[in-house]
Amino acid sequence: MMPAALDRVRCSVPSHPKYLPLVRSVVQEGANLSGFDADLTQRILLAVTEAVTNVIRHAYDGRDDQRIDLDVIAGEHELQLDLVDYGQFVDPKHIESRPLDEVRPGGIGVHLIKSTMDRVEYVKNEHGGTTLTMVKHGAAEAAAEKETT
Amino acid sequence: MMPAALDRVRCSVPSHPKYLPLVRSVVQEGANLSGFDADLTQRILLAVTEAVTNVIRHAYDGRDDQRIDLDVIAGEHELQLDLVDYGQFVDPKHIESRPLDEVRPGGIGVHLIKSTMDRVEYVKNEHGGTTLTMVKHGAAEAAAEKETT
Amino acid sequence: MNVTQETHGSATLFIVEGQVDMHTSPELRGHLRTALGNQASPLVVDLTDVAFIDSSGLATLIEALQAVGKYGGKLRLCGLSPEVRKLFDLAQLSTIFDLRDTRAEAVAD
Amino acid sequence: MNVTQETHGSATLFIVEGQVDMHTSPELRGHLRTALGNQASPLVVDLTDVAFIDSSGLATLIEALQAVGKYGGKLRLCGLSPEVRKLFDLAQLSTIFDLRDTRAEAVAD
Ligand SMILES: Nc1ncnc2c1ncn2[C@@H]1O[C@H](COP(=O)(O)OP(=O)(O)O)[C@@H](O)[C@H]1O
Ligand SMILES: Nc1ncnc2c1ncn2[C@@H]1O[C@H](COP(=O)(O)OP(=O)(O)O)[C@@H](O)[C@H]1O
Repeated sequence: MMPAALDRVRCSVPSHPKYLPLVRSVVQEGANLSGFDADLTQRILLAVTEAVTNVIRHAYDGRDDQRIDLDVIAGEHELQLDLVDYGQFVDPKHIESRPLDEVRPGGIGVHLIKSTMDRVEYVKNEHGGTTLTMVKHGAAEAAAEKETT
Repeated sequence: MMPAALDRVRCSVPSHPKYLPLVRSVVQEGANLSGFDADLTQRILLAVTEAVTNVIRHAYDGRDDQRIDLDVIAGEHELQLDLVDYGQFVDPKHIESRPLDEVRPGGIGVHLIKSTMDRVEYVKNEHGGTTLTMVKHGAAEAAAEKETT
Repeated sequence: MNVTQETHGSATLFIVEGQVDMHTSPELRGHLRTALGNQASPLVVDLTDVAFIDSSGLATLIEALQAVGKYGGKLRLCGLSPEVRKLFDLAQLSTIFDLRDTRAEAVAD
Repeated sequence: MNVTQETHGSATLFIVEGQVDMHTSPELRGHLRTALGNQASPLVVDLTDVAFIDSSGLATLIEALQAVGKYGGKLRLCGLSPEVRKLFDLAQLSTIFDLRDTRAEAVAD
């Protein structure tokens, strides 16, 4: 028998937008496990939706049959989401939204991700694609952090 | 760039019962994608819960840190669920519920799985554990099948 | 899952909300055990707000039924949604349990 | 997502329900385009029953706002839940759009 310990939820979905509700459901359950309230959870669902949408659009150029991996690590007061693609890597300094005062359709996804999550990190992974790590602290932990700083 | 095509949802969760709602959420979204109605979906959620519970109890003897894989293949009017464990394999002919008229707590999970799903198959997998394949046809397809037979 | 306990006349009522599965049924069992230890009767479980229940939930209810039987008490269930009722049918438990339509009926003497 | 279209006096009302994202916003865009092609005004989008909306949903609404601007028409939104309202704030769109509290107010001349 192989040892098969696992400490997180791993999910892979095809890069078709029809899987976005499923991705949100997984993240919602992760946020529940971490004890996040409905408000915070809703914000995280927005961030992960923007992130997956960007993978489909930019890493996979709209191809809908490619693999997207999502790891959900539901800590006690912290949720970490690792989003892995096997597509085109772009220098993280080019991953940036438009200025918000220049109103036009699109171009605000990255802004929504960064304004929601406490840590946002794009790195090149071993598959040649991008791993986006997003971390959100729970209300309790965020408050404790503020107190000690 | 590696080709990374994917045609299904793959999920891995630790064998802790706290992940049961997450598993149900994934399957619920799969059932939505296959166009299943609320009644059928509820039955499928019951079957997958019983199946995962059995993996935790019988394949992993209650250990809660082991890996359980679930593949969800959401066809147009058919949902296939492949449940993979890395635990103890048991001859499928010993996987059977108690007689229903002998009322006692427990011992009806396999009955609920089999009375819900159209195909239920336990086979030994390459990891030495069990792969349980469960298929449910949608109402439309089930009706069409009846007509042609 | 959330369990609330209330007293209605001689009845001890448990209102169960949410999902009952292997993860949460031990907590439901704990609530019931305390009342069973006190030989409460009738014991009423309201399932109206149960969104999901599996065989571990049923097992918990069967245990309670057998326990009240030992001291001659009564267990009643109410608020079964069509899906929950279907599960009781599948498990051939609909005739074993005392199923009531409404909570008022279930807590009455 | 589900979109229902109604006429209220001179107003063309779209009631949007469910989840608006990259998968469903093209359908919302399609509904709006037909009305925009007819130079309808005011165009009202009721978001009361929107459970989720992302930046692709916002993009669709910005497109509609720019399109009505071209023919001197009006676009109004109503029924923003606190979460949806928060998204409009984050995107700095709350002052760009004509946001109304109630549907009645939004469809009035
Ligand atoms: N996962 C990604 N891979 C490659 N480039 C990305 C990725 N995410 C975002 N980008 C780049 O960052 C830009 C800004 O993204 P965003 O704010 O979401 O707006 P939009 O996607 O609508 O252009 C994109 O136009 C794209 O060039
Ligand atoms: N995944 C599994 N691996 C090994 N044995 C199993 C598995 N699922 C079920 N079994 C066997 O089948 C029996 C009947 O299962 P079930 O009807 O779910 O009742 P229970 O699990 O309450 O005993 C179990 O007691 C066990 O011996």
